[in-house]
Amino acid sequence: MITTYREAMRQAIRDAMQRDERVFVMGEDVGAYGGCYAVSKGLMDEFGPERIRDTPLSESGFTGAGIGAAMGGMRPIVEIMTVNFSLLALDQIVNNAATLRHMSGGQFSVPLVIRMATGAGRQLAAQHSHSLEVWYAHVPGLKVLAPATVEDARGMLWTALEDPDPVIIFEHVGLYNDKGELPDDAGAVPIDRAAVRREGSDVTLITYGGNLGKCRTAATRLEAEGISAEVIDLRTLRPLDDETIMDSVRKTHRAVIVDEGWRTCSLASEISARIMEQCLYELEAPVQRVCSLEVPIPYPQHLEQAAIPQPETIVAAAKEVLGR
Amino acid sequence: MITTYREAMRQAIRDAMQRDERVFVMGEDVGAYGGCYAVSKGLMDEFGPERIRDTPLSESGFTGAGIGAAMGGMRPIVEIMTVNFSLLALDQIVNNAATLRHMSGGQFSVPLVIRMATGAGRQLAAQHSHSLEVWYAHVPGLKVLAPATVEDARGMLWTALEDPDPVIIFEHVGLYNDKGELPDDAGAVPIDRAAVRREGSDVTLITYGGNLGKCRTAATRLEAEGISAEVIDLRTLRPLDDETIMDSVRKTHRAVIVDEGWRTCSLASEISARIMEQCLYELEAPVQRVCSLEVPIPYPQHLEQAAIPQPETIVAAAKEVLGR
Amino acid sequence: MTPLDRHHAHQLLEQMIRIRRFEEKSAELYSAGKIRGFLHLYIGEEAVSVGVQQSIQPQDSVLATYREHGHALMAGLSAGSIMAEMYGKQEGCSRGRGGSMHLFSAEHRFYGGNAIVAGALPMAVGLALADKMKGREAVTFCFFGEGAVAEGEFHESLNLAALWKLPVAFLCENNGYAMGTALERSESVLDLYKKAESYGITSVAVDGMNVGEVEAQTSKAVEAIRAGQGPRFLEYRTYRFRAHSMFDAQLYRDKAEVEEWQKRDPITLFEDALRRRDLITAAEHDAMEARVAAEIEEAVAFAEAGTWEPVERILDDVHTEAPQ
Amino acid sequence: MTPLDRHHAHQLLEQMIRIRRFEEKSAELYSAGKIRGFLHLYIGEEAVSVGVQQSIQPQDSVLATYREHGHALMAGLSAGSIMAEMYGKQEGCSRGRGGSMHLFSAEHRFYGGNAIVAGALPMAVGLALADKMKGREAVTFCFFGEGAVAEGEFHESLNLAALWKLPVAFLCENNGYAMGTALERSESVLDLYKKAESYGITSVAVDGMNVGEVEAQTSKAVEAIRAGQGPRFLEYRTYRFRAHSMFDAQLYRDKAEVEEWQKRDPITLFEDALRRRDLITAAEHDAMEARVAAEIEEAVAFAEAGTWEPVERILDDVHTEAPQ
Ligand SMILES: Cc1ncc(C[n+]2csc(CCOP(=O)(O)OP(=O)(O)O)c2C)c(N)n1
Ligand SMILES: Cc1ncc(C[n+]2csc(CCOP(=O)(O)OP(=O)(O)O)c2C)c(N)n1
Ligand SMILES: [Mg+2]
Ligand SMILES: [Mg+2]
Repeated sequence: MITTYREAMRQAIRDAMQRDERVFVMGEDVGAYGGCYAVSKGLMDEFGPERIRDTPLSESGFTGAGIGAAMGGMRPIVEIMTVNFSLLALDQIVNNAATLRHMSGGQFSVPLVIRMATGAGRQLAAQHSHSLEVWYAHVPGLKVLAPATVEDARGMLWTALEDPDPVIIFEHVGLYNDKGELPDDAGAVPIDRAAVRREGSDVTLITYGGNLGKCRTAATRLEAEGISAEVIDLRTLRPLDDETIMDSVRKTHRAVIVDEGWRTCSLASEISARIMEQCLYELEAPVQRVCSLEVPIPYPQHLEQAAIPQPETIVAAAKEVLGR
Repeated sequence: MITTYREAMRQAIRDAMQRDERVFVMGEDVGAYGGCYAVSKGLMDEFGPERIRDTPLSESGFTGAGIGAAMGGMRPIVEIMTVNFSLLALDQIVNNAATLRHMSGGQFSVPLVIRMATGAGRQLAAQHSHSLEVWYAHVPGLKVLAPATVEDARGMLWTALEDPDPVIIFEHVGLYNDKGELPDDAGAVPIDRAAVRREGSDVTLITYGGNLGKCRTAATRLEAEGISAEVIDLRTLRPLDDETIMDSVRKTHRAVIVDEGWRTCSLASEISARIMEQCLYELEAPVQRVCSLEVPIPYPQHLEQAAIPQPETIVAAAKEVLGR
Repeated sequence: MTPLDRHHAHQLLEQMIRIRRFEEKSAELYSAGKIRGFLHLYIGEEAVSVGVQQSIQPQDSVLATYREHGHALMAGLSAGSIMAEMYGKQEGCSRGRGGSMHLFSAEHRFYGGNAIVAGALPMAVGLALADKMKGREAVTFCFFGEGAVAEGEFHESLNLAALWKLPVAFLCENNGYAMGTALERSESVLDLYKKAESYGITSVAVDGMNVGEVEAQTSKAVEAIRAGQGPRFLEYRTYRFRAHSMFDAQLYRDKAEVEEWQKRDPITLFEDALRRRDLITAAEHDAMEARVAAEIEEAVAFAEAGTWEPVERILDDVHTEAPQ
Repeated sequence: MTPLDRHHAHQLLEQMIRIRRFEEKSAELYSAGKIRGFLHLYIGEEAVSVGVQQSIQPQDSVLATYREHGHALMAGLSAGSIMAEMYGKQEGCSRGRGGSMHLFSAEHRFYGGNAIVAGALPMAVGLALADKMKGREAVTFCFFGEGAVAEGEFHESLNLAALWKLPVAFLCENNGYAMGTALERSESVLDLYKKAESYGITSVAVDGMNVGEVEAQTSKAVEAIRAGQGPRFLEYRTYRFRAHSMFDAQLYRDKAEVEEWQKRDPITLFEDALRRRDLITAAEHDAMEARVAAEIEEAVAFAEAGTWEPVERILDDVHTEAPQ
């Protein structure tokens, strides 16, 4: 069945709600409005306003309420419209959700799933285009997922809901209309492994979320120039699957990391550091990072596109590591 | 004159207040209480409650008020007691302070200084021991300072206040009682260069803030074993002074980065990535990172100390990069 | 009414028509792909910004939300500079970098255009604090939607402003909905003035469809602020006739409700009142529309003729000096 | 008073003495270096937690702040497990990881011990939401200081609880100071109940030095909550006799003020009342003190005999399963 990323995500939520009555969705405009990116459209009619629960504009309040509800035996899916607004909820996520289990000596778990849209590319300007996955990936106690495909959109939520600990799911705004094939019996997917989305032998392109498509495009273009690129989709940003990354680098000896976050102190930096630590002697060239320019994302299309990774810049970086 | 880090910081504030009547201090308990780490003790009596302005518990509110006051022509020094509570103010810092100049096409500047305590080591447990400098260092539009010496405590604030853009100053809680020599005419210091705190030839230890002392101790111990360690104090975490770092690495060919932040996606990762990008062919061994364990910082002393960098772990990492 | 009143009434009407036509044109240009990103129309709410504007003096500051075309026009920004901004051209009021949600003008003390709900309130407090500390006789006008009342930043700001008796006019544009969430579904108490009163802030609810009423009540409140009585809170009861943004299917409200409110269209209401009292002739009205049409035509031409900021300048203004 | 009442009165008195003596001992042990980190004493405020406890049933949840020894003792945690926690021993109620600020007990539904001012309120809302959704008849008791009222999270939480008619008792311990900031210097309106009322939450101010009054008023409010009438807000007017924490020179208040309040010491007040009415004999009182002393001695012995969590287990409980 061909479906969109948005529909796959909606189906995943519907599924979870049917399977487990402890599951409910809570966030701004998830109900009557249908979700700011229309993910939960129709679900309030189906499940009622108690389980598809619209909240006031209070990111800290309802995220914290999600933590409490999780501790109280529910399985909340909190939707923070976008990562931009999650800045208002960070205290709850970092100081409560991420710490409670350890700091209580293992007595309390927080089986909470938080979904949020992320990324640039829709000309929403400086306050609405952040990619702050790296901040979350820094925090012990959290798991961080970035489904990049229809299948992962469909399956990761299931696995996340079965996790006894807090899981953050990032959905890139550029993905919702993406289409893909989904088996009729699509279900949970593992969240502990990165995926090799394309095999190749000359260079490894490492990415996640909304930039997978750009890496695929870049790989196709590279192929036309006789360069065989392997494409790795990290899928899970915390914990990182070092094995899949290093296996590939040991094969290609060259890597380019593509990350829409600002370059300095990015997730790309972490992966670069790990590759050096684990594969220094296998590297034929410095690992390259293709990230966003260090600028609040500007509104006009030509500047926004110049600020974020592009197939061209990925191709150029790949050629550079290949000395071409 | 021998003085403490705390007194140097207080003198820096007093100085700024005397020099420029637009300067004022605003934050929780900066006045009547004297500052949670006693930095501003006595200043309310000297300058009055308008200019040493106690605020209610409203991190977002008074940080945003600092932004507004800065745009309105004042030179506020906002004190957020500790980085732990700055999570509540991140929306204002990231979405307003850091973006306003660019997004307004250069029309508005935000000449705001935000000071906050950071770090672990005082057995304050999981919610009071964060080291989140790396989050701030990720954000374009901010400058991030970490004075590690009495001289920098005295001088960086001055330079920061002359900066037309927002500057964040991190003061490690372990430093306030540190003593050091300060010239009587101590004044502004540059904030665009890292400092070589100790020269050496075998390995470069790169650190900042509260971990400079541990690196110095480690260097002394290494010396006793015949290893000559160079110690670099980053001083400014954003923008990073690549030149000083790379000059040292080109000399020693080996580096260890010491950072109290959690390891994954740390400032250490960024520096490691940069060294690889700029000095790969000069490296004799993978760059090592000595960071905090990935755990909410535990309360008991033995566990807390085990969680954060120590002279022993630094020494061990240095030996490892030297193959000893 | 005296001749002066007649003139004044014509001005009020013309300004409302100006905003209305400007936005109708904007919607058209959005559909044509000339304007991108988010576009939030103010249609139906014009009486508020026009009525409030009558109290604003040159030394005053104004802050608004992403739904701020009307406020920007009223503050004195030219229609051309706003239109060019929405085109993303460098002749725009924010050099094209902000788009519809981030209009700025230092010249007009118009501090934006903020896309974070309640995000401007703390800044408004700070601007007023600066005015007070500098002894300037100025008022800060801060517009926000009723959705902001649920956010913590709203409360922190009101408390600070009241505690410090700052000259802020808190201007709540209550259009009944925050995106798709009706006020009844997001606040436990619908009398928003009660929130203000819990801070000791005198407040008043105003018919936001009646421009005369808006002008009168605002003027009274602002006089009190100018007299040093501290902040005031005004709730304007209004309605947006259009979708929240251009991506909104409006599933959350009935057409009938919209139609009911449209009977109280602020422009028609005021026009009818003037007609009934013979304060306007058909010719005068036609002349108005013609002037407005000419201005908008010119604005569009200006935007069309505008130029793109060169990509090489993308990093300008991240800092006041070029980034190091 | 009936014999039952007499028994009950004795219980109230003994519990207050228990908390008092426990904390006096804690202060001593802090000076002796046995307890580290922050220690916030509740001395002077015992009537609140003892009085409130009379309304708490086994199915109810309790959340508190860093000043929570009394609440934890009342919730049923043993003095030994709390003392061991403050020693940092693994026999402590949080396995030693939390210390004084982070007491937890799943068995007693005691959800901590939160060191972020207002940080527990959103969680309390969520716990109550879970109870409501699951159809459990339980009340969530959430204690916090008056300082929390200025934080945005307080407001977001009250609104959510009121909007959704959740069974939460918001229990504000108004001791007049947030660290060194007197309420008058941090709130524009000192009648905190007005905040609650602006959410439609019925509230009452209670003499927090009078345990009988605390019990009676709380019981009335909690009955209403149990009857499904939604949240209630109680403000207990009390005073802390000791410093904010062990690092506080108390520059912000006069000794005379402290002495004035000490005349209303809740323990002395209640004891005197019982004596006057011949409800307690000197022998009974001595027996109480003896029982309490024995319990505390045992608690200290338990803590002393406790063991350190092995360093190798430091990463346990970051996740429910071992981190990958
Ligand atoms: C902190 C934050 N959360 C969520 C959003 C997404 N959002 C944009 S506008 C809006 C509704 C705001 O409603 P209201 O304040 O009533 O203003 P109106 O749009 O009605 O003028 C929401 C939820 C946001 N911009 N900021
Ligand atoms: C969000 C946050 N800001 C600041 C602090 C530092 N701090 C700890 S306790 C405290 C005062 C709180 O006062 P109150 O709420 O009245 O409680 P009390 O200590 O009087 O019991 C402050 C400012 C904190 N823990 N959390
Ligand atoms: Mg609205
Ligand atoms: Mg208090």
